[in-house]
Amino acid sequence: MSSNNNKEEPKKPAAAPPAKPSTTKTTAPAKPATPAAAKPPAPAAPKPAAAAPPPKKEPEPPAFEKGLVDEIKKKFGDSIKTVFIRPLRIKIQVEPRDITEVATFLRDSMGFDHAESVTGTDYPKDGQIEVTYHLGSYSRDDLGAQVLSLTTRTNRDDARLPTLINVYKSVEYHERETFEMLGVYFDGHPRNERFLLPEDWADIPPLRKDFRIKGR
Amino acid sequence: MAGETAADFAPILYMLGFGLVASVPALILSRLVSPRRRYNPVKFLPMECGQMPTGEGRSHFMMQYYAYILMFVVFDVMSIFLYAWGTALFSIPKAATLPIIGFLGIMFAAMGYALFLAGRKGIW
Amino acid sequence: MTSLEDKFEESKRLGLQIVKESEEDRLMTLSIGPQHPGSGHFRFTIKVDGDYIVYCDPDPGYVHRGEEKMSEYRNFIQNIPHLERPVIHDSTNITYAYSLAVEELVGIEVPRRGQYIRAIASELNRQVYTLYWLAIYGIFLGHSTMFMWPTGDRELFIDLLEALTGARVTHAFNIPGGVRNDTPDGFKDRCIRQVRYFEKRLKEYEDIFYNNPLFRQRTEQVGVLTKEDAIKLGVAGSVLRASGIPYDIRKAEPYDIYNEIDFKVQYMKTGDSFARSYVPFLDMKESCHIIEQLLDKMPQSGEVRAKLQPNPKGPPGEAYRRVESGRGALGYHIISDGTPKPYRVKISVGSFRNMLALPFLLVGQKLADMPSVYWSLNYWPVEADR
Amino acid sequence: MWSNNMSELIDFMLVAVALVAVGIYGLVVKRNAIRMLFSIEIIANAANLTLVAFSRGLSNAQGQTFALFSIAIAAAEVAVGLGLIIVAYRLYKEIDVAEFRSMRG
Amino acid sequence: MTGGPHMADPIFIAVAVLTVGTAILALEARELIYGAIALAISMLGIAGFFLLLDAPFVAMFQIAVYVGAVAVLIIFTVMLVRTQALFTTKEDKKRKGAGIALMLIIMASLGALLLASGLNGQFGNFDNAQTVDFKQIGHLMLTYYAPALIILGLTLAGSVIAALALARREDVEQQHERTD
Amino acid sequence: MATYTKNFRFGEFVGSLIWLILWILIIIALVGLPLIFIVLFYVPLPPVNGQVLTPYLFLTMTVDPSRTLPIIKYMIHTDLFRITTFPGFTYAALIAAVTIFIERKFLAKMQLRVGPLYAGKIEGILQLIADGLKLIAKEIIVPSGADKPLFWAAPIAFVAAAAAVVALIPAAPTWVAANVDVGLLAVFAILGFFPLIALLFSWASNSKYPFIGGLRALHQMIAFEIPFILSALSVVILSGTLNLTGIVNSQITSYWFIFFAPISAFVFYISSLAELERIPFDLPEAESEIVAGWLTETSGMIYGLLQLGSYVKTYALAALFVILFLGGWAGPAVMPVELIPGYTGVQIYNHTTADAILWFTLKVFGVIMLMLLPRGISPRIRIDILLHTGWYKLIVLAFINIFVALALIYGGILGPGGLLVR
Amino acid sequence: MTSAGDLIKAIESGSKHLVIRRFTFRYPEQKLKFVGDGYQFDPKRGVGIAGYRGRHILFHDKCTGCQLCAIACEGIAEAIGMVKVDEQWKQNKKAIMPQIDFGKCVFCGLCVDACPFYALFMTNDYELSSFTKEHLIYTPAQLAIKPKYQGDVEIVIDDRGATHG
Repeated sequence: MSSNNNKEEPKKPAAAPPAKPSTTKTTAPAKPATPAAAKPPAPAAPKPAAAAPPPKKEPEPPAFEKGLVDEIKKKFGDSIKTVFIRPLRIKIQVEPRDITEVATFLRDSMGFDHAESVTGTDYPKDGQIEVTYHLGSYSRDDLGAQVLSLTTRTNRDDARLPTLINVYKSVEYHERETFEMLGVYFDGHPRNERFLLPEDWADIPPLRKDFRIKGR
Repeated sequence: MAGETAADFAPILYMLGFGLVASVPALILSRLVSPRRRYNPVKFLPMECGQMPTGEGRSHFMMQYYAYILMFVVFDVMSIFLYAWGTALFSIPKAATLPIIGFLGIMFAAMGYALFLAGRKGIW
Repeated sequence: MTSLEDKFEESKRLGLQIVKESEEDRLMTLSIGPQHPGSGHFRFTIKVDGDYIVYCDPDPGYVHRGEEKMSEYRNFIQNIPHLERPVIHDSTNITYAYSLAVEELVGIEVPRRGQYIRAIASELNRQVYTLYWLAIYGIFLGHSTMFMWPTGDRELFIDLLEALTGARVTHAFNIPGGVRNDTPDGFKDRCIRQVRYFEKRLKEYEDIFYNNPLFRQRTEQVGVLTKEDAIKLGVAGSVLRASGIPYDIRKAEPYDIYNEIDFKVQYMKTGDSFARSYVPFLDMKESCHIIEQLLDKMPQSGEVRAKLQPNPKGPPGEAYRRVESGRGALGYHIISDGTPKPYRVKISVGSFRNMLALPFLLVGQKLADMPSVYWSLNYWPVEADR
Repeated sequence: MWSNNMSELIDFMLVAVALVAVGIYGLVVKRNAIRMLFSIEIIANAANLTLVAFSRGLSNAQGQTFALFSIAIAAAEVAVGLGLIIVAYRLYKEIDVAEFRSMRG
Repeated sequence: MTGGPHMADPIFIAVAVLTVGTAILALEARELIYGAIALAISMLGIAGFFLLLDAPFVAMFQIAVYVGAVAVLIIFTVMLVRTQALFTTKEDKKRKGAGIALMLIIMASLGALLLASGLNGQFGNFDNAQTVDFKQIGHLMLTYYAPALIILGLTLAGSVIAALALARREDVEQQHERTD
Repeated sequence: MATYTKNFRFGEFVGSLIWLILWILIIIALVGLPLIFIVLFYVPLPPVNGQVLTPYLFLTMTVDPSRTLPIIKYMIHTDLFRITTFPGFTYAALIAAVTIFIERKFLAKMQLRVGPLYAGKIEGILQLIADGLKLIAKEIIVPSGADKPLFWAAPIAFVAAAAAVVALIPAAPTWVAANVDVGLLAVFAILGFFPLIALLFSWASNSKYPFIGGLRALHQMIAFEIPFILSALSVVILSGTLNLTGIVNSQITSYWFIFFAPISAFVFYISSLAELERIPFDLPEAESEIVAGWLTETSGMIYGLLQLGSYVKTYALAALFVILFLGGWAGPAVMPVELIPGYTGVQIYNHTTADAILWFTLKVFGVIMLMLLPRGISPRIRIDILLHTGWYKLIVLAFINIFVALALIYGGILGPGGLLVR
Repeated sequence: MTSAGDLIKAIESGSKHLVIRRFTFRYPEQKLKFVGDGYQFDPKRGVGIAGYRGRHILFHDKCTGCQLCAIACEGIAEAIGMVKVDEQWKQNKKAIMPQIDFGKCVFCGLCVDACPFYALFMTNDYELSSFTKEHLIYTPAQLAIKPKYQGDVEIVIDDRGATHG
């Protein structure tokens, strides 16, 4: 009922400051593994200065992956932020309210037909949690090696995201795991419940950074 | 003289009794020898794979194959009836095979239909 | 739409009569696991209507040990011995992907001979895992010989790995930058001899198990996962390949030297329990060829491990690398913040993805099909729990 | 009652009478459908006992033959009877015949 | 061999007590499942009578059919019926008293009738009667009683089909059936 | 036991032993001896060699070797001996024990293992005794809510019923505990108890897995009982008798019935596997589905008794197969005519009986091996396939062989005055 | 009738194994032969030398008490602790040497990798069971003892199958 309200709220902080650790990823892969796009390993030039348009920092984005990103951008415009484009790996960041739409587009028009994993990362400095869907494709042969990371960010204190279970059936257990490990409530997910942790777990979600393992 | 046949069967009863004689002391001996630790009530719960048992242990409707049990009652009777025929085969005239053929025919028809019914999925 | 309703709809699609009335009379809740000879360290609750399963709810987590959290407290090298714990029968493969990801983050190149030794160890370990899996599949179906033979023949590969790595199961062999040590003397001959013998043994497996009509009766047309459903559920590894999708990370995204190896992706089209159990067997056959090729093509000498400092660290960044493990694609998503310890490690394992297919396939099956469907999913509970 | 050390036809008949009486008692008193079936079985068995006893007394096999037929038919009757009970139980969740009657309307 | 004429009498009494006692127990046992077991034992007692009457074939038939099949079916059905349905004892005292009275009356009157009849004299004593070979049963069944055999077959066939038709679930029959 | 070793004193140990012996002597003196005397006074003892066997005579006979043989011979021919020892319980239990050992070693060999190895020094030959002792020493756990009378009675009834089947098995000419005219039918009548026992035991356990297992056991035994009975029917038709000794004799005058009724033999073999719940028909104990089936709640000696019963039943059914199809004890004479050459006194040794016992035992072990074989090579089958096999296939096969047998009889090949009857 | 043929083939395959040599390895009587003397590490080349990773062996004359092994183990098993020893070595001024708790050790061998002085290797000895946990803690003196492990069984493959000697 109040999901509408809650959905609106986290989008503001997500849009405002580009998160530092994620935007500064400029490491070129040292050893390209792909047979087709065998690129000479560019010397890693990490530039930690946060800048808004990250794609420019990439040495030169491979053509095929660039084409994929362009296709997405053509549909959704500026609501998509490209975090990095590397051989076989693309990471894009979207607003929580757009994610269902983008995922539906990716599934229907692009051929990313399943989610390999759903993972979350806690950034206490930014006060945000980044949730990443690693999308892959079984049905398109040329996309077989590609992994598209669909990322979204939500407020850390009231972590809520729309579920993608209606788009990707395969995220059902992954989202459940993310819920209990990071405390991200997925609106519309049928079972935001305990999954892996003990039945009497009463602590904060363990993968948040403020959860410390005893004795360490 | 009544009871001659019963006397023939007596060894079966004795043997049954001997089965008891052989097994009851084993249980008693085991009861005497083995430890009895009864302080842990969880130990006596029915097996439920390490969980607390839920629901009744006994009520279960294995209805899908109930038909076979119903059929068994009737066809068991039929097959033992055939023994009466089988033992008497040498002493009856050959024409007397006809009734048993008729009997078998009827039973085959019934069995075929019953097996057809029992084999249908979803109605049991 | 709740999950239960969803399952009921799926089961209707499978053609099962779901009892609407007098449900409480007919349904019996059975808990399979954790102390069940047919579950492993895993529990799922099923509801049976007579002989048919109408509801299934997996409840993993009995062996969850927070590997992802643990990794954040140790540096990249120290993570190796505990990251292989989730699946010690396939411990080379699970550290393989980790090593690849760390190498990408830190920026090291593995020497060529090291890459070959890695691949050999990985293939041998795949055999070990698959044989163990096959043994349990045999005993699940009541075939005790099929339990004993693979566990015995697994010893061939365990001995090889023990000669190579120094440990029988928990190898801790792959390390960012290569492998821990070079092959011992005479390893190649021993390896080829034992692999050849094993190829002969595989035929016996086929005779006594896969071609056994009783086994076929139990597994054919049981738990059919169609191609569309397989894609929709995002399953991985042999389950996926059994449904008719020839997808293998070694082929789709060749890591290390796999693009130089000539091998076929084994797959079947039927998608039933039999196909799911037969694809790993075909993989084992193919793996024997791969091992022989690797041994042939391996450089005779050279470095096996790149030099790197004891506390390797790279620039901030993230990497997602996958390998094909015994249970399908195994991916590591590592985020580094520039320190020697990873900021976040996510292990994306095939078992966890295949678990989703369990309720999907079990609903509508007979109770007796439960083990054959469950274990054909190539599910390793410890790995799924991580 | 027994003039010599042997049991006689009349003894078997008396047992059969006792069984019949028990069966009738069950039919009259019990309201549980399965118990009524038990009663019917007891009466049928008493009849079989009589048949075989007379067969023994008359030294011919006809009584035994009829006992066989009778047992067979009793088995068939049990199958049908239990089928009826199952149906009734499914409909009324009850195996009390009085309940069947009241719920018929 | 043991047995023989001396043994028949105590054995007869024992079997009689067993049979009638378990028959009563079958009706009066608190749990229906014990009642079913008691009924099975009662059937065994009847089989014992058949043995005492030198009818081994019928006795074995009785055991095989009643214990092997009918008792199994009854116990199975008892297990299917939920437990709370089994514990409804709705018989009132008056009815029970009347039933016992009726039982005693029948017992007494029929017993008196039997004792008064001339059964004792004619063929009451089995000493002079011949035992019957069980092969004659098959002979009779297939020659003189052949029509009865056919009718029996029809009865059995009808009963099995009737039982199956009764026991199946009507509630799902309208829906589509699984075909495999 | 570790606690005993801490303050162990040899003197106390000897003292406790002496106390134990004293108590045993007191009990024997107070209870045992009066009992023995009562028995000796009131039970009439039979005459042996013209003399009434008094206790005094019995004692002298045991001392005097020339008097020992008659008394042994007398004892051998009593019912008690038949029931307790030779064709009866001890023989069956011995064969069951050997079967268990053979099964373990045979299966181990097939699976490239070694099997039991350490108990008893030689190839683990005492493993069964070790297991038995372990089972006796284990606590018997009765689950709460179990139906206690049934729970305790069912294993006993299982053993007793298995023993009762053994009573009908003739192991050599005239060596049968119960020589019954309707022997075959009696076997089937007693075998009908087993599904009932399994069902009641599973019900008594008050647990889900045993209950499913019991229902499966019931369905399975029932599905295979009709083929079982029908496959023996063709033997009855061929031999014209229900007496098991008569069936063997009619095979001795003709040929083994397996040549005339191979399909029946096959059906009988399959059905007996199902009746015994052996792999591939061990669905009632399918451990990967329903933990241990109807044996889930068993522990200690209750489990031991059920196993004993099932192995005695294995012997009984294997012996039945031998009697029905393999000619029982028929076989060439191989045993020496005299045990001690030149001895002409009272012999308890009879070479024809020895031959019969030898051949019978050998054949029984052959059939038992055949029954053990599927355990190594086949997986468990599913209940619907099992029911389908039992009801749709085996019954038809059994009927085919009945008609073959009928044709043989009416064609004048077998039966009274047949071509192949010697 | 292919299924019948397959069944016969299965029976044949099973019964064929009745004459094949058994594979089982009888442990207390037989012990496996391992490659080399145990896992060692060459810090100059930075690569290990293949060998079995059993119980450690510590060379007192080489150990400098640098604690690198303990640091390496810190994040893994925390099995290594540094203890004072009575001995006097000139390369080991602090007179501390590793003491290994084999109740915790996972035998990964990363401590061997960490040792830059050829002081800590692993041996073929794996029979470490003891009645108490305290007995599993090996002092430096115990670690210095060279184990006497004699394993001579290898997999033999011939026409009659594979067997462990």
